[in-house]
Amino acid sequence: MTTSTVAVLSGLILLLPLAGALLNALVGWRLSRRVVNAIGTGSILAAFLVACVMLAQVVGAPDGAKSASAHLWQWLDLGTGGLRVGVDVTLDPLSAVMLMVITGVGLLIHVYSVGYMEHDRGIARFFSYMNLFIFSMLVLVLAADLLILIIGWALVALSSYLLIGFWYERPSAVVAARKAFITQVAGDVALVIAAFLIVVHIGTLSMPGIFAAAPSFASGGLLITVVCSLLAIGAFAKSAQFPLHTWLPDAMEGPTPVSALIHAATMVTAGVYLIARFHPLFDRAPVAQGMVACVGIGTAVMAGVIALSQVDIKRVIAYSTMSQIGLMIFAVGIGAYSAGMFHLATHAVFKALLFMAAGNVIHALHDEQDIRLMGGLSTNLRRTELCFLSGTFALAGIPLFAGFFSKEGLLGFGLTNGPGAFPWVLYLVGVGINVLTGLYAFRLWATVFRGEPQTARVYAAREAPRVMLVPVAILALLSAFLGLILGVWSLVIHDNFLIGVFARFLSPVFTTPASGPLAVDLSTGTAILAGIVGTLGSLLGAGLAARIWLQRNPDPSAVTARLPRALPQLAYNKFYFDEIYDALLVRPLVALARAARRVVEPRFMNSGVQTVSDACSELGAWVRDYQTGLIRDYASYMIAAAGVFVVATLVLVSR
Amino acid sequence: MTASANFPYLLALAAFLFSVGALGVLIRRNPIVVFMCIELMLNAVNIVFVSYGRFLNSEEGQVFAFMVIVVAAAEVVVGLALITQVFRVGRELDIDDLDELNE
Amino acid sequence: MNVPWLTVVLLLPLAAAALLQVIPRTAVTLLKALTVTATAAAAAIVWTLVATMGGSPHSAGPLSFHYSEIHQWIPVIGATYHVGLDGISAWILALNAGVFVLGAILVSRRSTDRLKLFCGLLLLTETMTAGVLLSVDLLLFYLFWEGMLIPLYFLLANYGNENRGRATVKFIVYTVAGSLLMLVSILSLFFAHGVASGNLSFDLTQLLGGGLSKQPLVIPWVNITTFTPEQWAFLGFAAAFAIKIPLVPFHTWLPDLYESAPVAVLVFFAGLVSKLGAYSFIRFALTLFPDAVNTFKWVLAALAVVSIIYGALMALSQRDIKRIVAYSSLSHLGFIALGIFTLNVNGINGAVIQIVNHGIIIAALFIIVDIIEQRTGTRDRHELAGLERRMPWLYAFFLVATLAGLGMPGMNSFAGEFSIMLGAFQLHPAYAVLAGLGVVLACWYMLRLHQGVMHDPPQPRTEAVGDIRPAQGLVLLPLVGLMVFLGVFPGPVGDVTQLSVKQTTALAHGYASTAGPNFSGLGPVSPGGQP
Amino acid sequence: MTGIIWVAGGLAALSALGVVFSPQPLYSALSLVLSIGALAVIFLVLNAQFLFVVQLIVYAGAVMVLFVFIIALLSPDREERFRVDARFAIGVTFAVGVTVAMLLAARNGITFNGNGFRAQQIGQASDPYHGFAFDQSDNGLVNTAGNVQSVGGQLFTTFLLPFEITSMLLLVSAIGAVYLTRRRRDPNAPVRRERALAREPQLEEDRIEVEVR
Repeated sequence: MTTSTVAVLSGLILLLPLAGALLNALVGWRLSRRVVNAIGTGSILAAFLVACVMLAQVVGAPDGAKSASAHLWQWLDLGTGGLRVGVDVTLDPLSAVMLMVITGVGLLIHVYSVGYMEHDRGIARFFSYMNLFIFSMLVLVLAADLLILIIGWALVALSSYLLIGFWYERPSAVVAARKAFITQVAGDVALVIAAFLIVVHIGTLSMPGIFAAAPSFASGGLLITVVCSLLAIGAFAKSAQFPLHTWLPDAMEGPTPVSALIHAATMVTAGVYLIARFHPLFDRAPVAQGMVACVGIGTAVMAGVIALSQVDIKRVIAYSTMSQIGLMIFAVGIGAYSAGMFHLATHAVFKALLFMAAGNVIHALHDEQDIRLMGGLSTNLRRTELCFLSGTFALAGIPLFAGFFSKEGLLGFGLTNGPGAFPWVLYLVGVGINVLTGLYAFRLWATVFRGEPQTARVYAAREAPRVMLVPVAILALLSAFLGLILGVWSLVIHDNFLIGVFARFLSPVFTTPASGPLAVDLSTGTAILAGIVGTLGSLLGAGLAARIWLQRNPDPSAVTARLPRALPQLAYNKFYFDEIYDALLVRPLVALARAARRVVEPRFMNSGVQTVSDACSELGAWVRDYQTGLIRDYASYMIAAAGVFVVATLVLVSR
Repeated sequence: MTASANFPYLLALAAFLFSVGALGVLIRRNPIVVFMCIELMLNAVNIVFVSYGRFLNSEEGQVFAFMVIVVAAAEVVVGLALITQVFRVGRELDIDDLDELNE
Repeated sequence: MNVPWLTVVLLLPLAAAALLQVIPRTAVTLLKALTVTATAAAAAIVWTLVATMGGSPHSAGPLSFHYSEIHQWIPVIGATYHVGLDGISAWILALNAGVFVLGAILVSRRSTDRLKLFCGLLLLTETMTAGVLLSVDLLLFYLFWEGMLIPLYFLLANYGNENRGRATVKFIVYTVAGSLLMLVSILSLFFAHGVASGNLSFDLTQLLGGGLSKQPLVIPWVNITTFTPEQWAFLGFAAAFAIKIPLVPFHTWLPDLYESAPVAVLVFFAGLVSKLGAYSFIRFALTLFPDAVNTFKWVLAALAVVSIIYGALMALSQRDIKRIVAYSSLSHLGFIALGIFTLNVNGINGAVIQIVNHGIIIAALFIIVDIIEQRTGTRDRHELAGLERRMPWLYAFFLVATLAGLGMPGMNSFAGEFSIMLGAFQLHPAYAVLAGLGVVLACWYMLRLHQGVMHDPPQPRTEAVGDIRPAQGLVLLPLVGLMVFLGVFPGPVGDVTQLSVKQTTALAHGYASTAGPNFSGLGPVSPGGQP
Repeated sequence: MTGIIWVAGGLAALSALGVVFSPQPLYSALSLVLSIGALAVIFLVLNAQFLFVVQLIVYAGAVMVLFVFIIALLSPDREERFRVDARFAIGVTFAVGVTVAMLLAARNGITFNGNGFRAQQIGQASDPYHGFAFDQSDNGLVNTAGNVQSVGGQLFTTFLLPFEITSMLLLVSAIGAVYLTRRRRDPNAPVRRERALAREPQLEEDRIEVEVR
């Protein structure tokens, strides 16, 4: 794997989606729908093939040379003492995994979109934005310079903004898009400031340079803690973690393929990627790591609770995404980078699956999203239900589905290597999350597909066309068997059954000895116990859900009645975060801006000038009184002045 | 007492004539008299020129005084012409009535 | 052949303006063609000069230039015709040439009364602004600096909406007040140098050593210690430049003027003239008064940060889309000023880069706002909505301009703002953090502007408008293209500026070496991170 | 010599007061004639024969005749007594102050050393006029500086240009006086611009005729 190979392949994989985006943006409006579709999906297909080649390159590379960088061009060079940034790309196992996730899932979603957006007039625009997103995401994961990473980081926010607001005549979509973008820009600023700290401290933004110089940070010192906290804030904004999570549910205003691609599979997991990528820094900042882990698991719990209470099908999945990303963030927070990345990959598969299956449902019901108005869809949407079920099983962590491997893997690592004195506390919370996940995952399935149809439209629902079913089916197969295949493979090579192959593949990146879930071995009793308990938790949740919602006439209120009255209320209103932010941030700023316009500008800013001009007018009015127009008056002024002058001269002369 | 001893007194005389002329400009209302007072002031200046020329042993003082006389003559010609015109329009010969400058 | 290109650049528009006078006012096409040709020719020369300059400055000395010309002008007082082009002025001069071409094209697309007068004044303004950018002699600089106001006054007072009179007078009075203070400073510098060295000169390169006392002035009898003469002189310069940039609280001329001015004037007024204050700060104030600059940098940087946030807040509270853009300009100029007062390589380079970038962005934004106003007849944000469906091409251009305006990474302004904020961070992290708040606010108001105009269901006024004409698209296309291009390849700008910025930074620290910048954190780094 | 100066000076001063304070313009004019004549005498004493003549011819001869002629022509009224107001106060203060100050200065001595005035410290002035450069002028240089030939020489060599300009000035003022005092054909006619407008078509026709020819 040579530098030039990396340069060529990276250039190719970046240019393909970009070319697709530009082509569709500039001439898409003149092309037929078929051509537009071909450009949109074809560019991603090509990118996927290139990604496969790149994966093959990484796999084929000898041990110890699994990572290579290439310098494309110099972005900015301000000379000695100044900023130097090169447009560098890097290819290593970590970016290869991300490439496969992005282009693979992205390709399926693009194909799916052909069907889903069939009747939309803005198809060229849609594919242009989608390709732009793939391009941005690839920039993000390929970047070998923090600044280039930030550019990709912001570009994905941009494409997310564009796609959330895709239906631009819908005011709620417009507002949601802006909210998402501004929140992420706040995260960008945190990232930028982290970059400043890094560049001031070690003089470079090049990521290999940063990682090489990481030991120059005092371990656990204030500086590294601040840097990592800022990086984490950037990650939280992108990954919709508390307290910057409120944009994600609103982002469901976008078309469903967008939710599947951006707000489930790829972009929102970029935060996980960021922390994993910067693990050499995080490893030296235990406080920041602990913070990340706590925020991750806290968000997971919170989002799980909210997911239980929502009634919009996409919002339920959105909150489940938030919850699952919370788990990944937790994982990378405790140093289980491989486990986090593995969950990222499996989650990308099954969550995209869930979204697309939900998209099928929405499509069949003509844009109905309220699950209270569904029910009994399994008769008409048999295949969709099967696929959905595969995703639900994976999400809930039912054994041998993909999610089981990744989730139990990271929870087991948390038990043995978790931070602080009581890692088992976090583990128990994790088991609780498993219960919650089982509950909301099966609740969704049960309310949508089982029970009595709630509206007449359900009877008229028709199964989605093949172009929408095939990608869903592929993902369903993946989510059913991906984990199993890798697990069997792991057993063959005598490694950890849960994530052995995956962790081994990533081990060149996460070289730090303590990390790497290789340390978790199923042969130890604790880990076995952990896996069993965790699985039992998932099953418990699933069982409870079945118990509650699989009755002929499910009555969830019977359950909620037993809870404290405030809890369902709080959960349904998403813990009032939107309202709190509105009151604490938005309103004061708007009031401040209004005060600036109404008070500060006229009273203070203009008053200075006004005072001067008024004084000049006053002076003029005063002088005007002496301008009588009488020559003798003028002469008397002149003579008086001359007299003063004479006297002054004489006084000075006589001194 | 030589002539040179009178020099400061000549300056004092010039100052007196000048200031009395200025006083006249200020207090007289008849423009013709005001013109005379101005002539008085010009003459005062001429004294200064001439006496300095005399005591610095130079002709330039006289030359300047000559110029002053010529200018004064020109000024009187134009000024008196103006006065006759003002009078012809039917105005009082009162300088305080001429306040068109006070717009 | 040794052509005095800088003089050619200065004289070409002037000659064209003179030539215009012999063309009858009815020959509209000829007038327009001549104006466009002259500005385009000047632009071609400037761009060629800039593109081929590269490398280190030719002349020696602490402040050296790539191209320079020097001739006697008024020998009695040592005033010279000394013009020079270095890395700092190069790209700004290129911007200058560009925005005037744009202005010439825009006016030729608009049926204006008194076109001949307009074209003549436009060309005259170009000579003056180019003179400001090229002057090395302080007296020459002052001449151009003030001379610039004459054509600008007639342009602003004769063309534009009904509020223009008041706004123009405000601007002129404000600017002249500042300039007079600067004149006093120039003269005090001139005399102090004359006394100290025995020869009279207004030449910047001669005056670098200073000569103004660094002892605090004490007011007699009351014994109050005030600033040193050097500091007073610096404040005189600072007043002129701060008004021109403008910094809060000297900004009140800006929104009114931008609101009333016609777009053909705005492209070069907002695009370039307001940046001359920033440029002159770098060229003159930083090099002539290193001690004073180091004393006042905290205050000035704080003012710059206040400008950033205040401008953003004001933009947030406006309904008139043109005023939003005007206040956004105030906010962004705050960024440029912040970069200057960091006094380090990153900040000043960022400021120069950002001057160029912002000139491009603001010109595009004003053109777009003007198109919207023409099409819909209103500038009220509340009456505008849903233009995206009607004007997809304008939407695309506006989108790129908006993103560039809010400092989107990948767009041109990011390179500048990142460098500026890095410089500010090196000065003090608080400045960078507050500037970051400005970025978030910028994102808010720019997106709200763009979305409000483009998205949501159409309003009555926006129901039946058509998309931009191809000619308008051709005007916007190079601007938008540059925004993207300079975002992806900011390197060329940085390569040219950084050598000269190094000189200026060294001069700005020349007399305060103990308080010099901490370069230790930014050691040389091998390009292209190797694993 | 000194005596002549004092007598003439006193006469000039007194008649100057007469100019200012006589209620009748004609008396003022006559006082001015007297004053001018006294000054002419002083000029003569100061060795300025040329100016003496010019003073008499131009002032007493021409200017004062003009004054008297105008007074006779216009026969202005006797002026009422002037008011004692701010202007009067300023004028009197100025006159008294300047005169007294100059007299005191003259009494205590002013030196002129070629660079400017320097008043001697009062009391230290044992020889208040020491250092006057013009003492030597009493010793034979009188005839070289100030006589008619030398003044004429100066006027036509060094000061030729100012002299010519002065002559132009006189010419211009003469023309100006003629223009100003010229009698309008119709004093009740509207202002001149309208008349000019009314005449314009004629001019136009004239021009056409010229072209036809």
